[in-house]
Amino acid sequence: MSLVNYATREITCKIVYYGPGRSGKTTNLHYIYGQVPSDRKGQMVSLATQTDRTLFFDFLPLDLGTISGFTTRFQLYTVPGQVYYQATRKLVLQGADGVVFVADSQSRQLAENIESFQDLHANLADHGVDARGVPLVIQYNKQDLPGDLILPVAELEDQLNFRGVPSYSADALHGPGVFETLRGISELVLRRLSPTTAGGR
Amino acid sequence: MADDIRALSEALAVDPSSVAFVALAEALRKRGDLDVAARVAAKGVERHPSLVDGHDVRARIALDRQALDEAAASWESVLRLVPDHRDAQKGLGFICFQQGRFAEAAAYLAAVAEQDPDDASVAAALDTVRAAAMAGPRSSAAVTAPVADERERSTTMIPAVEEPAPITASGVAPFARRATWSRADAAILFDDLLTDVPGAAMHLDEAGLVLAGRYLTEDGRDLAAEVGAQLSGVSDEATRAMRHFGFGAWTQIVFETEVASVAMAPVGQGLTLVAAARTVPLGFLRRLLDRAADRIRAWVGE
Amino acid sequence: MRMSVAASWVEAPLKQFVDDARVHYAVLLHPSGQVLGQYGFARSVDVMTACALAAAIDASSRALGMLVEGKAFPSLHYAGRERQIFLAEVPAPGGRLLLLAVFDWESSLGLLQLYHEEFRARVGEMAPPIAHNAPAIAADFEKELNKNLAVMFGRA
Amino acid sequence: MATTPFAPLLQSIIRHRGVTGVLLVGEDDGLVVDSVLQVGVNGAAFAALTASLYRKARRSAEAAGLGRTGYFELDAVDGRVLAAGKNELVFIVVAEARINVGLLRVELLKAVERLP
Repeated sequence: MSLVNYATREITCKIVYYGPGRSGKTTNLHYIYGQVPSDRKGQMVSLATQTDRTLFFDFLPLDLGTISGFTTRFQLYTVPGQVYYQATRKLVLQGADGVVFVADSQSRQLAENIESFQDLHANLADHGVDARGVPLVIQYNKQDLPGDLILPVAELEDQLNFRGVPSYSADALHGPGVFETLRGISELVLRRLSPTTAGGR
Repeated sequence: MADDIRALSEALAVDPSSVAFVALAEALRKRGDLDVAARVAAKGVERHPSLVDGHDVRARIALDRQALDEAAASWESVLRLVPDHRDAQKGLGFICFQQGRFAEAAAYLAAVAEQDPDDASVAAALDTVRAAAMAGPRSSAAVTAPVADERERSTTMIPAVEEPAPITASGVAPFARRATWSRADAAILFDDLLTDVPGAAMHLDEAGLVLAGRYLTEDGRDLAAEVGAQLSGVSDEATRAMRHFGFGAWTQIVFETEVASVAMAPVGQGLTLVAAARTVPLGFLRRLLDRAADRIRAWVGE
Repeated sequence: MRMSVAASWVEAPLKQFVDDARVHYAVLLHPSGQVLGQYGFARSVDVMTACALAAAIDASSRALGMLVEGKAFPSLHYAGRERQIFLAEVPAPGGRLLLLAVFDWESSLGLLQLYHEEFRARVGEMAPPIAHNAPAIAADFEKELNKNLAVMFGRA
Repeated sequence: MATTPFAPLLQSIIRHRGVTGVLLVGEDDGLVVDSVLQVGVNGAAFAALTASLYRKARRSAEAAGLGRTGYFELDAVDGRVLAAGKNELVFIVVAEARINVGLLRVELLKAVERLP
């Protein structure tokens, strides 16, 4: 549910980074946090365990500036990837305007990717949301790892992207693909508020 | 007023050498932002040392902050620039009176009266000062010259908890009961009600600023502004509570502390407040509050 | 007053609550963490953080309440050394909302509870049944989006 | 009805003519510890608001150098509220306007003295 304030011309959108444990969701937010000037961001909040795994969520508020005369703000969340944090994932997903699915490109993580992707759809359904109507992009992270450890993007596309949503290969630790992913989901989320597509989904 | 202040602030920001600081400081003073007003005025006077209005507004702000010496210094600056400046002479007359320097007070006020013999308020103030001069020095003079005789101390002394001391009543009223009061009587408006009571009385405006009366400590300091600011908050709380109590408007609050009993009542747009030593019966304190309320109504012309 | 609202109907009840309860901060939010109105915060990004955390507290305490008591806790109170936090549910025609308030000794838990009740009633009267998101963004917004993202990422 | 060890204290006050409620309240949180109220008296509101008033008066008086506040009274057109505190508790009496304030004040201060 994007919040649109017509009086003050402000828009606030919630974007959730979803994916299996250790796929790089928090790393995406850390990279963004590191790149964005301080006047455009709030404090990054991480509710993490002692081993640096996300316990509840990471949260990063961003001030995107003015778009079509609206002051536009994004709230970026991550969910904990580990299977046993299912309830928390569901809670964080509540009210999301867009989802970035961060897949781990390593071959041995394929099953976890598929399971997490299914989990995403199930949780959206539990919130009464048709997954096909939610802006979604997929990021194939860790594409910088040696070729023998990862699956090629084409194969990952076959396995995960049956909806044909925008997808990006990335190395979230060093930055490539992070910006493009955020740009991609931003565009989809904001497009829903534009006159040509509003109510169309 | 907020818009005026914003506009003046912006004007001053654009041109810091502008004399808009006078109007801005005055607007802030009226709004009760005395610290900010004082800073604005001080900076302005620094830039414009020969601007009479700058010194004048600075003096009035200092007076509102109960900084009598600072106010006097500013008005003395005004008089150096314009020797017959009436407001400065009036102000200095008031301050001298407050500080027990009755002869000097009378001299300043006489100078004003000479310029404008038709100003009834100045004439009344001059009467008050002369009557006080004839009655002898008041306790407030003890600030600079300690009074040896305990009986000569003010009637309006409440001991602080830290330094408990016996409260004494003076038999000397600074002036007799009168039917009319002038602006110059503000500080001493309730003194004659307190001749037989070890206590203090004051009236606060709706912003919690002292409009009349005083609260003298044993050593002669007037804590009316501090005490008033603290206690006026109780009145705000009461107003909020009444919406839920279904008791109609509140008429009086009384509370007893270790050393004093305090009673307050809403009068007009402000709050009248009396405090007395615990030895004063509560019933008498309520009567005193009623009389003080009547006095303030007469003074503001309600 | 440092107040901002995302929906105009929020302003009057929130202002009344702040005036009555004398709190330092007050935020009305959706359980998803989206702010509907706030008083006290200077930066919008700080409001968003407070909302995210409040929504998390609400979500976890509801789950905890269901676990230990079979029902969700209607409100939560945390008393710190200087400041206290009050988080409570506000039913609205369009669904449940949350009120987060931060206060000190100038107010009290009793006062917060009292004025929360009044706030609930006012929100119940004033909130619209469903929030409608009408078209807002111009069709060709991509250029501005790209430019702003580029500025954010230092690529401008 | 009062249900705590404070019940006898509350009962000793409620029996006076014109008294419509007696409450024992936490001074800091304004929550009711125990109370005896006539029908229609909003105990939670009297508790929270009177505790707040009492606290404000106490703090203001201390800040003004007047020491600890013992007794507090608010008079209104149609009623009165009396309060006195001890050990972070405030004893509150809600009454009609026409009561014997002197007697109630003494009874209230006695009851407060008996608080633990």
